[in-house]
Amino acid sequence: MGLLDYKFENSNVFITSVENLLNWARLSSLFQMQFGLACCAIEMMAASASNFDIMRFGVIPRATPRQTDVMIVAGTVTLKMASRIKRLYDQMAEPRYVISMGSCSNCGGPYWEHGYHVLKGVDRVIPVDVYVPGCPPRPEALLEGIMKLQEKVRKESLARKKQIV
Amino acid sequence: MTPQEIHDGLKAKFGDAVVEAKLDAPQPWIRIAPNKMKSLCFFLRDDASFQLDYMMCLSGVDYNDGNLGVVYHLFSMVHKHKIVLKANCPKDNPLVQSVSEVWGTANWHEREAYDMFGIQFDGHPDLRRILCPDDYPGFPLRKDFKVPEFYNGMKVPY
Amino acid sequence: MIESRVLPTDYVTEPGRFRTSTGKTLKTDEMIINMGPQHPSTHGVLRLEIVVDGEIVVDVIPHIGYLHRCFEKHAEHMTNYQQVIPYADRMDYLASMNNDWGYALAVEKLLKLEVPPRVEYIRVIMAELQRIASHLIALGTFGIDMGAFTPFLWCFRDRERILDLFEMTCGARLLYNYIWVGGVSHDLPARFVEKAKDFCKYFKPNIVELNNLLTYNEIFIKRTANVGVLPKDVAINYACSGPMLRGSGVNWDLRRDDPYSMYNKFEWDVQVGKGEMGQVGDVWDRYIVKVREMEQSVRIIEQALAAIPEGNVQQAIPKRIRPDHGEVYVRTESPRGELGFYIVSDGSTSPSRVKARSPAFVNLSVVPEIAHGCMIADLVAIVGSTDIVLGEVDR
Amino acid sequence: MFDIHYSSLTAVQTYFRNIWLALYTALIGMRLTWRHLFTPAVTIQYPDVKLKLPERARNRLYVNIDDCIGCDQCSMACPVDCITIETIKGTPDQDLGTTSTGNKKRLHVPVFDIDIAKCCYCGLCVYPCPTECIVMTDVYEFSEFDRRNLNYHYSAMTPAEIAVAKEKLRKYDEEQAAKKAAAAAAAPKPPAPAATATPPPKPETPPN
Amino acid sequence: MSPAEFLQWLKTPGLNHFLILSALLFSLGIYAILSRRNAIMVLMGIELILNAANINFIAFSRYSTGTLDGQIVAIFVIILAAAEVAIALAIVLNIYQTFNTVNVDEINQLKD
Amino acid sequence: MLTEFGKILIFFILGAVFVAGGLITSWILRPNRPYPEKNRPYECGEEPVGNAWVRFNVRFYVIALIFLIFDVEVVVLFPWALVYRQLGLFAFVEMAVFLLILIVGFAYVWVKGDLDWDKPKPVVPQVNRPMQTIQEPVVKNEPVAT
Amino acid sequence: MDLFSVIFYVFAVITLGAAGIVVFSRNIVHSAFALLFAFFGVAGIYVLLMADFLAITQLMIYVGGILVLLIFGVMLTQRQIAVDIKTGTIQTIPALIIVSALAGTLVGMFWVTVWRTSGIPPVEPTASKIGELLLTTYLLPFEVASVVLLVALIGAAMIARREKKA
Amino acid sequence: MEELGKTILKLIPVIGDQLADISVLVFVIGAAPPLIFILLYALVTLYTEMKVSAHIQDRVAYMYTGYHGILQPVADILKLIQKEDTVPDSADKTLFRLAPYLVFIGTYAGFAVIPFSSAYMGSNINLGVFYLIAASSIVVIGLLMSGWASNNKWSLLGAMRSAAQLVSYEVPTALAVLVAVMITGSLNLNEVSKFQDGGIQNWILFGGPMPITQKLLLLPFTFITFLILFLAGMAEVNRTPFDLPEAESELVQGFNTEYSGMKFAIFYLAEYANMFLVSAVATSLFLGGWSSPFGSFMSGPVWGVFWFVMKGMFFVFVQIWMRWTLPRLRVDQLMYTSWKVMTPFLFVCIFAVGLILVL
Ligand code: SF4
Ligand code: SF4
Ligand code: SF4
Repeated sequence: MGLLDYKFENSNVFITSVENLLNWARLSSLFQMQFGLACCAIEMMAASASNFDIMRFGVIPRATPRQTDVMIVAGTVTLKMASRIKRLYDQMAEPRYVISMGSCSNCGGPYWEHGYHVLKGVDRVIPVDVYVPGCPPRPEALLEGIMKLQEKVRKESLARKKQIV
Repeated sequence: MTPQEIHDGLKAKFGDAVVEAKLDAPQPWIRIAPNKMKSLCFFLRDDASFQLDYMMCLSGVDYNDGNLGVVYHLFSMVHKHKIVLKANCPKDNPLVQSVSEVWGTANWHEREAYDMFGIQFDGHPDLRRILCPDDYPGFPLRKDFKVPEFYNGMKVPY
Repeated sequence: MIESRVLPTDYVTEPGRFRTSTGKTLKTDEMIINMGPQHPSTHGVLRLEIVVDGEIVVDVIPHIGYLHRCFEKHAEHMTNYQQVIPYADRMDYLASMNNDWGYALAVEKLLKLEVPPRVEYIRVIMAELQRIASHLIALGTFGIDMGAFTPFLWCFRDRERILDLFEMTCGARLLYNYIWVGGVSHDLPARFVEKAKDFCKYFKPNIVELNNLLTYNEIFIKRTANVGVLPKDVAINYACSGPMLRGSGVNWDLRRDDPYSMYNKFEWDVQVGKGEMGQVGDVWDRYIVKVREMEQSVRIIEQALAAIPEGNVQQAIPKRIRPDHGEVYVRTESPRGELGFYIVSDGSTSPSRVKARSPAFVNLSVVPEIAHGCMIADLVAIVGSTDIVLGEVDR
Repeated sequence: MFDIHYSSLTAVQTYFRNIWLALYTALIGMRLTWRHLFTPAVTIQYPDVKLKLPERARNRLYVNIDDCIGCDQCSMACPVDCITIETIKGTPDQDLGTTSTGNKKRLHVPVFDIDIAKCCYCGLCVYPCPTECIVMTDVYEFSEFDRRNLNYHYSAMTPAEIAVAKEKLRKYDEEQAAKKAAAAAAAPKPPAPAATATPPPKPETPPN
Repeated sequence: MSPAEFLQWLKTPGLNHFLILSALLFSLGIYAILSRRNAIMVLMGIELILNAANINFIAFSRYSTGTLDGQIVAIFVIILAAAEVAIALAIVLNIYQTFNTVNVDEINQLKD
Repeated sequence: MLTEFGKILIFFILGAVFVAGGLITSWILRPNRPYPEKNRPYECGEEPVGNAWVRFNVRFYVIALIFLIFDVEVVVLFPWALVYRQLGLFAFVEMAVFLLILIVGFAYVWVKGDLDWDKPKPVVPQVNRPMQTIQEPVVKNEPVAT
Repeated sequence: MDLFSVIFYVFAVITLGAAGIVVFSRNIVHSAFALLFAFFGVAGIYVLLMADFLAITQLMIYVGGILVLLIFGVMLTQRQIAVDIKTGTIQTIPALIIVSALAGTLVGMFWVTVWRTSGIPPVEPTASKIGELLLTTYLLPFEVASVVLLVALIGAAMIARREKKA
Repeated sequence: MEELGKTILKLIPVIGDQLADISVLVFVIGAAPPLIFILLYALVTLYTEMKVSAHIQDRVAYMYTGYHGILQPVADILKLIQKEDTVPDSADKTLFRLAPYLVFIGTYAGFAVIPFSSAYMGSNINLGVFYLIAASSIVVIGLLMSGWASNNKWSLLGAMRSAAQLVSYEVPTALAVLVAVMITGSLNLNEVSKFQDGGIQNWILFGGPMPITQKLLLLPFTFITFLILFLAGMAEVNRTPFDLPEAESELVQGFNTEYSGMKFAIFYLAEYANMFLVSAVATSLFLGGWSSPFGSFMSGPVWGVFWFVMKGMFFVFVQIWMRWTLPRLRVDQLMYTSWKVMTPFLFVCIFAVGLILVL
């Protein structure tokens, strides 16, 4: 099923315009998984709070992975948590994206050297689309990350979609 | 009550369960035999003149000389006095009596000490790892702990 | 790549019968639900394994450690005492200033170091601002737990003002690395005092607004009063501290009763839960204590701002931190309660053992006790009222 | 009006009082939210409007490599160990120039990497730098699609230059060794140590 | 009846059709009562039967008497059905609490 | 009358058609890449313990039973309300009797506590010994002996 | 064949099919949910029989009340995992025989009998008529019904009430 | 047998003829406006809800899809359409797929008796509101089905809560409707609206078109009834403070936890449609429905639509406004409100209104 999925080798005008429309819809309505891990999550909350208001970009928090499009991994991924993150990612309905927010989820951050219980980068368990550096990144930096992701989504095409893990 | 009085009181009641004391340190401490901990602590909590009803902290320590230690910071909300208790145990047989019945808060602290140092608390109702996953290898805060190469299929070192 | 399915190790599953992770078997009507680690109301990555009978919570088993970041190990591995401070920041990320201060105080005590009065004043101001910021988050998220979303954003809006003050002082919004052993990293910037005064003026009416919107809302009161009652003696036995202990009616505040720094120079009152809407020690009491504490913090800040002396903030910073052999346990009142640092020094430049006694860890450990027989919604309220920060619980 | 204690009321009174209070407090709240509906928003519309950060803002690090003398102080101070510095001793015949603060440069810095993905923006590296060449800027927008791009290489030296410097050092060392050997052969008195050696950096870095 | 007649009959639904429908529904209900062990299933069967009866009442009221009496009776039937279900389910609940099962034959065995 | 109900039937059908149409459109456009992990039930990121299909303790069962009776009552009240203004006082008295009888029942279940959620009293924890009184309020600004 | 008969057959099929699922499904939850369609079908049949008020009453009481209650009952008493989800049947064969005999008899009877039919009365709304009838001709049963409901209410509450543990 | 088959074949064109009958087509067209209305209205309300909530909270919400984010709901729906549709392996797949149909149909069928104007009404059955209440019980079953079929504990809890809630609030809703019906003597919402035509003073909220003394006597009771109807209606559509079934902070997403993509969108749509349904019923019964508040000024079928939608949207707005103000009740308090506050009050109202009307 998914009649249009993987079905086109190369695009023509019609497909491109449909594609543009669909991409537009996807990029402007990124439901975010309500999910914070550590300090970065506070900045993520700050980003959705009044002063920065991430909802301006159409990012709405939803609690269940089934209804979300983007998982913002905000904070330190520990070994105990990694399998849960993987499971949550698995349970997200496609198309799905991952933003890794903050040094910790990028590569372990300050805990990269002695953190016996810290996963050194969330990209060891799930594929990451955008890395937002900072410790914690300012809310604006997260907004910029979202815009980067939107850029990426805009370039997606029906012909070649992101491969699943 | 001054630390000296506490020490004397304990000495009088429990005799050689009081192993050692350093009462002139900035924070005076008394070392207790690890297998007498529970009854002693009950006494400390319930005796009207001690009433150490508030356990501020319980920490495990690796002294790096083959000994592990447990340090109890006690405080009395009634009399406003403090005392530090210590219990030492050898690394190869780390067994200390649990005081989680005496102070409810000790329950989790002891689980943490078990998790980090592998100290066995005798009589603890539910001695499981608390911070690390159940199948985590080793006791991370011991000085001789080696970070495992892989945990559950995930590479641990950078 | 991680194996896709990590087998659950904590469960023994027989067909049709299940056991909780502590080994209790279920009775017929009960069912195990995992609340968290990804759940909107567990404030991070707490996992509560709850056994429910319909809507009634029979048993709660908290599982923590999903954010165990090895603070204590890092502290041992640093090359000097100063480097621990960024990690202490990250422990309780809602109250970094207080964490830094606690750690710095402990090291100063180890070094027997005196800090200049200006530094003390700055620290008090920062810590109290931080307390307000932290309580704002606690109250806001508690509002979300109760289903009211608006107070949360209003609280964040006010908190943003405090963060602006912090950012202009030390350049960071959340994790400051501002309070150092023996001093602070920067002196107050120009116009800080006025801005802080402005903030106090701005903030006071907002507390009233919050009260009108949430605190005295009848639905809210009915949701929180008489729920999750924590009696005084249990609170002490579990070594609860901070608003949790005060909510239970114990008149106890380390700032007053085990004073450090300048706190005994200021006029302020310790807020205690009085059971106005229900029993002493219920969720509403814990909540209102935080609200009133914010007012008191504003009072302290105003006094401190008025009295702040001039001076060099860095003169006492030691060039080389190398305490003697020894150990120290120092406790301070963080927004969540008694934050203790137990530091063992072996005479080298880095600590040989740092144990952080985090208030949230201890406060959380009493939750299973008070949650027996409540409803799922009450459980959310109880967890929300304990105001845990997982970074501090798990360290 | 809020402080009537509940226990002082009869059941019937409480019943009606509850209903009344529920409606009344709800209305108070609604009046409040109604007013807020018309207060201007506090939102800073980020990509269109950008907040001016205070001058102490701690965001991405910047290294003015021209001023760096390769003293390794910053790397020692970093709690995270995310600064990697390699140096090549300059030979006495080279003039590496002076920094803007007037310090004499004696080392080549062929590798000066900051893994900004690990950095925790604590600022501890900034204080000990003798030449104030490592600074925190107010740039915070540098997301990447690929993590490797976050490892910033500040060194300005090209591989060719590095090779040249290394070669020179090797030659110089050989010369020195030869000299030493010659001197040792010639006379029992020890030769004067080479003036190029920098004093080893102090192991700990007191802030400021 | 010839097939053509049968078809004709099929094409013009009238009283008989409704009655037959109700008969079939009734039989299904009876079957549920007879064959299912579960008390709640039995209750469902009873509901089907009552529905079948109601169809009869209303059909007669429509085609035969032409008054609303049948409907009134049906309303009473529905009222009684509701009362019956309330009581029956209360009993089932009670039985369940006592015997921890709602299977009729098991209850039979457990009774003594 | 039949046509009016016919219209309602069409509403039912149109509703179904709309849902089906939406789902079919979505079926054309959406990707579908299920794999076992994706299709495991969600439980906050944990592996669910057991199954949701257990004997669920419906706490408000008694209330639901009561509801059924009141539902019936409401149903018979509707025709009454329709003709109420034509029949006048007579109808009022009759209905008052009907209602009052039921209100008696309502009062009965209220008093008996059947309208409450079946909820046990929360257990207030206790310490394993009587607590000596805490001295309070502590005298202000008096440092504690260390 | 006109629309009336088409709709009749549609509803008949819905009713009987759903009732079939109710009776024969091995999964009691499916049975309970299938009951929804059975009740709905019957309501449709009522409409075809010009009993509009009854049709909606049927929906309201059967679907909104009885069915919900039945589903609660099922959820409360059944552990629907693994084997238990199936509800056992007993005496399938004898029951089938009895039932087919019964069905045959009834159907045959209905088929053969020629009922007295009056002219089909004009279509008109029934609700207010029913209201009048209830308050006049059927007043006594109506009031009795309220007593029945009262008894049912008190009885159900008393039986179902959980014994309050001391 | 042969003949039977032939006849069946013959039947088909007959049915075809019947279906092609112009009246059926008219019916279908007649049923379509509410659907279009629901879609448009959902878009508008989604947008309004977010914007209103944002401004209450001192922020701005959607900005970058069209002018001030006006196209955001369109994008949301387009996105949900292309979202993968996950069905858990352990779910009861048939029921899982069936549930959205029931929920939407139950809601949509309710729109059949809503008089958008004096000239348009899906179906003019004279049982109007009564039917509407009955139809909404299908939603209960749909929710129970979705919760049970998901085989997810949060869903089950959510479904149970919503069933309890809908069931409990059906009694107050019906009783409140009853009060209005007693006054108007009709269940048909169109008739009820007509009854109140002629200006604001004729609205039942203000006592209805009665002699002045009766009116004044009725006024407090109709007012209370209206309040209860509105609040009970809010409870029936799961809005804060009665949003327990999907209480995010407690039950994740409640009964639709496992639903994704289009199915979730349909639940969402049904919820929003229900919001309007409740407002519409309250409006028609107590605020004159499509009738203009200024007597004959600005009245007429077309204005009727305007007034009706305006009044409906006003209450939708009030619902939104309340949602972003109030915290949420607990499930036992919910029951308390329904059984111990609303129901007794309504009994009193029924008696009072009854007495006033006959005296
Ligand atoms: S990157 Fe920094 S702020 Fe973010 S979680 Fe890690 S330590 Fe905390
Ligand atoms: S800011 Fe801190 S973590 Fe980053 S490089 Fe400097 S010292 Fe290291
Ligand atoms: S401290 Fe400054 S001069 Fe020294 S290596 Fe670092 S950047 Fe270069």
